[in-house]
Amino acid sequence: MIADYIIPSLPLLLVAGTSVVVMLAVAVRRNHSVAFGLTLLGLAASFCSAFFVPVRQLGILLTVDRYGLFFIGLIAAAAMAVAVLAHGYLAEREGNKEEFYILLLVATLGAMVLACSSHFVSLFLGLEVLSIGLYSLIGYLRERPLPVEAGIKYLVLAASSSAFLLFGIALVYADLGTMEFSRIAQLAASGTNLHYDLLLPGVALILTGIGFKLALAPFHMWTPDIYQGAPAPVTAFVATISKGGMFALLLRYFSQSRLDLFSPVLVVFSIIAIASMFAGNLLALFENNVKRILAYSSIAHMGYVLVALEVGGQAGAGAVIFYLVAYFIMTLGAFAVVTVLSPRERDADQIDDYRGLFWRRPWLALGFTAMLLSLAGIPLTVGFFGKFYIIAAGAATGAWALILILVITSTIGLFYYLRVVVALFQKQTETEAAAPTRRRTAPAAALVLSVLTLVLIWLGVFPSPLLRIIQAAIHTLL
Amino acid sequence: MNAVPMSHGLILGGILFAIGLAGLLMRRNLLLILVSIEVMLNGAGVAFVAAGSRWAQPDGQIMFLFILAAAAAEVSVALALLVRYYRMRGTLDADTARGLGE
Amino acid sequence: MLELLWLVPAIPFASALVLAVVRLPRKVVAWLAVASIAASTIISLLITYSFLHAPPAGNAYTEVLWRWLDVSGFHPDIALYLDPLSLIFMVVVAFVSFLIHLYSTEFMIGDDGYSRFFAYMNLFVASMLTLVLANNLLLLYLGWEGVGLCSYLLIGFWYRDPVNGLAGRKAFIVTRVGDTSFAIGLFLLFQQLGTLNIQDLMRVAPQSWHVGSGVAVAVAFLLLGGAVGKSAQLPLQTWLPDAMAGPTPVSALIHAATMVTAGVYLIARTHVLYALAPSAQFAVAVIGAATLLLAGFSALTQHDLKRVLAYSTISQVGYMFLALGVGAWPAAVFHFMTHAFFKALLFLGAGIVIQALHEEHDIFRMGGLWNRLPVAFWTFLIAGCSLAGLPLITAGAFSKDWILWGAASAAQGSTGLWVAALVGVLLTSLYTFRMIFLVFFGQEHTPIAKKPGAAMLIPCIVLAFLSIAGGYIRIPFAHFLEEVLPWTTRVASAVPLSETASATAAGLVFLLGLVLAWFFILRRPSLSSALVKNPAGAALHRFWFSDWAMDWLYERLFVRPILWIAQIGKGDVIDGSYDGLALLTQGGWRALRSTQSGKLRWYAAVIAGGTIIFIAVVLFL
Amino acid sequence: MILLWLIVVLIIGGILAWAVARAIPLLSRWISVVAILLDLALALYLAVQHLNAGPWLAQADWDWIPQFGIHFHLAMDGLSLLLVILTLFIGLLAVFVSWREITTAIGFYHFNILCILAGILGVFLSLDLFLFYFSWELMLVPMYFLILLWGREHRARAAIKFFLFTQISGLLMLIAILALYIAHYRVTGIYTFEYAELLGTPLSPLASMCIMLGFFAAFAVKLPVFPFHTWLPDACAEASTGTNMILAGLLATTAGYGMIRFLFPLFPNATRTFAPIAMILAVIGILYGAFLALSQTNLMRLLAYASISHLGFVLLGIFASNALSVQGAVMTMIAHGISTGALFLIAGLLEARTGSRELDSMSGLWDTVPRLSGVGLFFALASLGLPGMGDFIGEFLVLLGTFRGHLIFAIVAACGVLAAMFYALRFVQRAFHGPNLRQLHLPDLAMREGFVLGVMIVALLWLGFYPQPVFHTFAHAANHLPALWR
Repeated sequence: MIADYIIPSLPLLLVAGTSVVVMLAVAVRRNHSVAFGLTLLGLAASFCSAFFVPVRQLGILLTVDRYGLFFIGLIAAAAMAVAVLAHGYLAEREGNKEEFYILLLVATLGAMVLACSSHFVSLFLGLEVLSIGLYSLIGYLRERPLPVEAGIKYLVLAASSSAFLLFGIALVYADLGTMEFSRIAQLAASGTNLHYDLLLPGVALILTGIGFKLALAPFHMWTPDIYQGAPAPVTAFVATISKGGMFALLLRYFSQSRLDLFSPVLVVFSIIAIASMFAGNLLALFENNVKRILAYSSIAHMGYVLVALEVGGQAGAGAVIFYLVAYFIMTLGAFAVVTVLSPRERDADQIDDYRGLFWRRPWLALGFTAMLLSLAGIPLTVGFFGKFYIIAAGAATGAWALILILVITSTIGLFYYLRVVVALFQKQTETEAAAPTRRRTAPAAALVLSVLTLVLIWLGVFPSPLLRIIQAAIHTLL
Repeated sequence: MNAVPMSHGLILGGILFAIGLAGLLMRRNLLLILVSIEVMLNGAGVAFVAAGSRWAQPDGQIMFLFILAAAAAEVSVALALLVRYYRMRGTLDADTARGLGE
Repeated sequence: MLELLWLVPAIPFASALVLAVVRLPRKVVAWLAVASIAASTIISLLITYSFLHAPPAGNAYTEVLWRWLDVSGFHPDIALYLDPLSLIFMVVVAFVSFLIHLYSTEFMIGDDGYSRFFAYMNLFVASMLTLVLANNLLLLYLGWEGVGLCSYLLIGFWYRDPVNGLAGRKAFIVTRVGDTSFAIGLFLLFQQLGTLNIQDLMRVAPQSWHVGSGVAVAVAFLLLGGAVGKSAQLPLQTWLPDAMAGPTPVSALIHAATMVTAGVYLIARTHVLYALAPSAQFAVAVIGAATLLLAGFSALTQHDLKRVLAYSTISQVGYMFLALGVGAWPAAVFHFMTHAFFKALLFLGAGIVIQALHEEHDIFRMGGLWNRLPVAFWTFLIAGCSLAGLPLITAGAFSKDWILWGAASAAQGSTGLWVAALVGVLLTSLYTFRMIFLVFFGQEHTPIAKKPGAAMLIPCIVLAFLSIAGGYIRIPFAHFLEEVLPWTTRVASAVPLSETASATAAGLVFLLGLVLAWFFILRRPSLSSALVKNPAGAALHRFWFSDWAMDWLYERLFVRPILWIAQIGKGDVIDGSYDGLALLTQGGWRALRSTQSGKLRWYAAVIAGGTIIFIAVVLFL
Repeated sequence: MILLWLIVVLIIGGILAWAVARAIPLLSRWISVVAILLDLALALYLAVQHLNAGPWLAQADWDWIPQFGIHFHLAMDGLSLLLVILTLFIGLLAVFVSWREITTAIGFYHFNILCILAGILGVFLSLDLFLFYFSWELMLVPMYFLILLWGREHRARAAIKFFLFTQISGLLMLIAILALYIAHYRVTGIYTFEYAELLGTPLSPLASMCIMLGFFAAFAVKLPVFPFHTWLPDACAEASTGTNMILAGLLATTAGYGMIRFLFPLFPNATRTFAPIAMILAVIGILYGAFLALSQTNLMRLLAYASISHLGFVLLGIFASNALSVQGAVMTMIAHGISTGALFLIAGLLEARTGSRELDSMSGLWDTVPRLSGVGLFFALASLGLPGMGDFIGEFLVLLGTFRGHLIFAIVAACGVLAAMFYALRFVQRAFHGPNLRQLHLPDLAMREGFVLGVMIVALLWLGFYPQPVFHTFAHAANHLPALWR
């Protein structure tokens, strides 16, 4: 029992348990640092356990394999970064701080469940745990109008999209009689008893639910508003962990249910990918709100990953995972800068907040530049190799049209990253005094940012070790 | 004991879902929007029950219970947010929620 | 002795380098500049002596300095080639240059660009010597461009006045038009014959091509293009009159004695090609004849002393072309030599006059100078007579008679060309004496400001001596050149007149010109002004004065369209298409941005709409 | 191993220069100089040591990303050696030029300069196509910063334009590289980016043409070739002097090198089919650049268009692809690097003195800065192709070679040489000649400036009068090309 179930699910249990512990700790005595410390500890334990736990199928709902553990580790690490950022961020803000960490842990747990899920039920449960945690996180600064509005918007849209998802699952279930990913592939392959007019609309509805979480066009409309409204660390969470968990699930679902065998579904994927790449990159072009720019850019990035997903096979899956890692690093880094720069009363989301940053806080500006260049896919950064991997995977299967569109749109995208970089490097004399007054970066946040930057460059130059891990993870997936 | 055919159940679920969706798109009051979402979720739930009965498995009904639980949790958070929202804006009109975006 | 040949161009080049880089006092500058040319001259005279005394094998001497490049079959050397033809050019160039340098030391003494002036001048001499001594066409081209460059620099020497700079630019560009043709000719030669070594070319060409073959004609015409540009022949002659904007010694050296004859040298050097292309050779003759007449008419109408001389130069080089064209090769070279003497002298004299009269260039404001500037007057008169061809005495008469005789009797000669040349003699005589009478006789219009010193007068006297004595060496000269440039004779039809008759006719025409000039200028000046005043005369006058309106034509045909195109293209039209792309993406942004309205229900509607579309796609695809 | 050091020294130097800049700005400059000189010494050591050691003077090969068959494979032959030396030479000058001009963020400036040089060296030395692409893109970011941080008024627009142009073309090359990689895998079952392995990969004519065009796009933008050139004038008009020297003088050589090293050997048939179009573009570029240079009033912009015109000869020579024209093209690249670098330097010196890049604000400078004017005249003459200087040798050989097979192109291009007269002389006339209208009294060339320019003059004359050692050095690489088409 213990060996079969408890140990393999340790990473999940640790996070869940930590949330309970933090709750109890809050009940005993409110202390921001204690709550933060416990959270960090729990996440670190979960992260470390991901290296040791044995690989096992937990019932039919969860599959703890190398693939799942890889994502659990990634999510845990990202959650730690978010927690660190939130610590400094919340310390300056009004209201109770401790519950934030409970919600953070719960939402993280949801994402981890998604990463291990191999069944629609666990998909739904993970999704709901993640979402409900997120609603509260987004609206956490409840005295401020924007976060609350963002919370409501996200809630309404997420809830309705999960209704779509559920209805889709119901249709698939009605057609096949199973909600297990791998069984779906077997049944679909056997071809008996199939009503494609139930199965395929079902898949389409499921894609709505998934596409919403991943902010893929045309389900992307919420992204800029929520990114803008949510507190910066939460935005980082939405951008990375929530999407990462969901993409981990999508990849597993896609490859275990062999969605690539359904050509109409592939067409839908292509449309979504192309629409996302165009919409994301075009929308960001002349945007002046940095958080919205990052929102739009995340739409585009999910489009790129979708290209890799659709390409499929060993190379495609590897590209998806690598790109997600890259995306985690650079997005977290970018939001770390936003968090660090945010003054008490609002988030530093206007491009004007960044003007001349290089001349005031050069290291911060250079870190941000590295993140932006990585998002743009410039060599020496992990973002470059991620893009390279995707294009290589696309080339291997001859998906020329898709990668050509990827190249064109990412060049359009370059423009807005460079706009931000231009602002960062504008001469001091030209910038107004409107910029936030000089502050010191909190050491913890500085550490996060520098670690992220170093990893960004290290993986950009020597991606081999990561590639090795990823290949091992894929091995269990396919 | 040839029960209701599955297709009837699915159609009922679909109709509920559509009604909920229509409410979501047409209602301006946030509270009623939430109600509409509940209707959509229930539509999905009905579809699950119908599908479960086709395969004579409990899975459909279990799923329905999960949906109920999740919907309840969602609604509780939603109501909390709505209260905050109403205090700040003095209205629950969805179309006034445009502090973000434009 | 011959192995010192490399020093002949090297010394002026080194001196130019020193003058350009090091800042030296005026005395040292003058000394260095003159001494370097003097050294070149002395070495070239010693080489001449050695060459005459102990001719090298094959009557030619090649000195390879180093291999310039060696690129897959193309391996020109930096190498010098000395044979009678290049020897004559070398000696004349070096010697005349030396005299003009000497003259300049005094003429330019007041100028603040003294050192720069001599650096350019030395560089010019070095380039010219490289040109005439080059053993391959690429090196020749180097010298060729080098003299073009120096010409540009020296015409625009007084850079503060933009007009001078424009004149220099015009000269450089117009000659470079010809050079482009020359360069294409080189490409064609190399493509066909696989070498640019002149002697190899001259040996291989007759074996590869038959007389009149298309390639030979093409090559000959392309090289002719270069020659026409550099020698200011039709249709590229327009730069030379403007080139008079430079200091007078420059005009003497470059635009009279040496550089403009580079085209003559080129054609003489490659005469084998022209022998293979009779049509091209005939074109040379026609161009020469036409140029000598047109320029003669223009010279008649000019007011500026130096412009008269400039047109006269064009006209005289036209004679040389005529000689080349008819196959009277040695006559062309001989006329080059005598022309170098007397035309240099004319310019030096003009320089004395102009400087004496406060930079006055208008011949109608001069007059009565013959007893004020006696040495200048007498030397100028000798040179003028030589130019106009005073029979039996002056060098010019000998060379011109020879050309006339060639026009009638040489291989390509014809009566028509002979008549043209004879008319040319009349024109030459007319404008020469019009000029002399206006400048030195009649009333004194402007007082004299400055008298020339010894450094300016000695070169004049030496050149005056040569302008007379040079003519008497015609026979040994012809003999010396015979092997390289043999005289050709007409075989097809009998020559209608004898050499003596031709010379006599020229003499009479010369006299006629002299008398007419005397009559119109000194005796009845009113008559000439009346001639200019009547409408037809005035139109003709204006037409000739503006060099047959060719400048006007080129301005409209080439200069303005080019500037116009450049101006409208300034903004780079291609860039506009990229701006269009940018606008397109901006439009896309605007359209998409408007969807992000912040309205919750609209967002939900889009999600629903997207889902419905995808359901439709999966169902109906 | 030395090859790796060549790159590493620059990067370490860059980091050091950056690190010390805040404390001692001057030290930062000297560190850059020393790093480049050290590199130069290494390169010369290689040259002396191995010059006759066969096609490759030195090689170094490590596994980099084995999962993709990516190697860190560096190699140097005569052609790379020459271009490396040129790069370091121009780089050194760029550092010298910035001595007075760059006063803000000195450390970051030198870091960027040295990084660009490292990237360019990487391009010249890599024999692995991934590494090549990596280095190719690596030149981009520092250049972007150089334009952005130390540029003039409209620098942001120019910098972004530069980045977008080069980035999209670079990505097209990446796709092409990957397509080739996959095609090779399909035939052999081996994943590799190794140059020697990819040579002779069998491709269908269509695939070969598409892949070749991908490569060509990157090279065409960077050279730049006619319709893709518009970033260069904009960038040059805004960037600082040192940047311009690298921009116009060096980036072009990477493109030319790429064509010689990769485009032709990898796609002999496709390049042959494509050659007429490329040559048409080249000839248009020659004339177009010259014409636009004629009407520019901004000196840097003028030089940029002039440079486009000259680089047309490089393209023409390479695509005419016979021994003469290719060697001419390489010579043109080298000579152009020096002469255009010098012209930009002079323009920079003029700007420093007159405070403007506009030709209209200069006139009659010969009166007050005769030496500077004289040097300016010299390089203007080099630019218009006067014999006796490197540019002439290069362009003459290009034309001589082109004439063999493509008479019309050669003739039209020869007219381009003529067109160079117009803008070169206009520059001299407007800047140096004429009356000194503004009564300027400016300092003439300083010792350091004079020395730098003097070295460049000597180099150019050496190339003009005794280029044989240079030809000898890269003969092997260049002679290789025409053989491919047989």
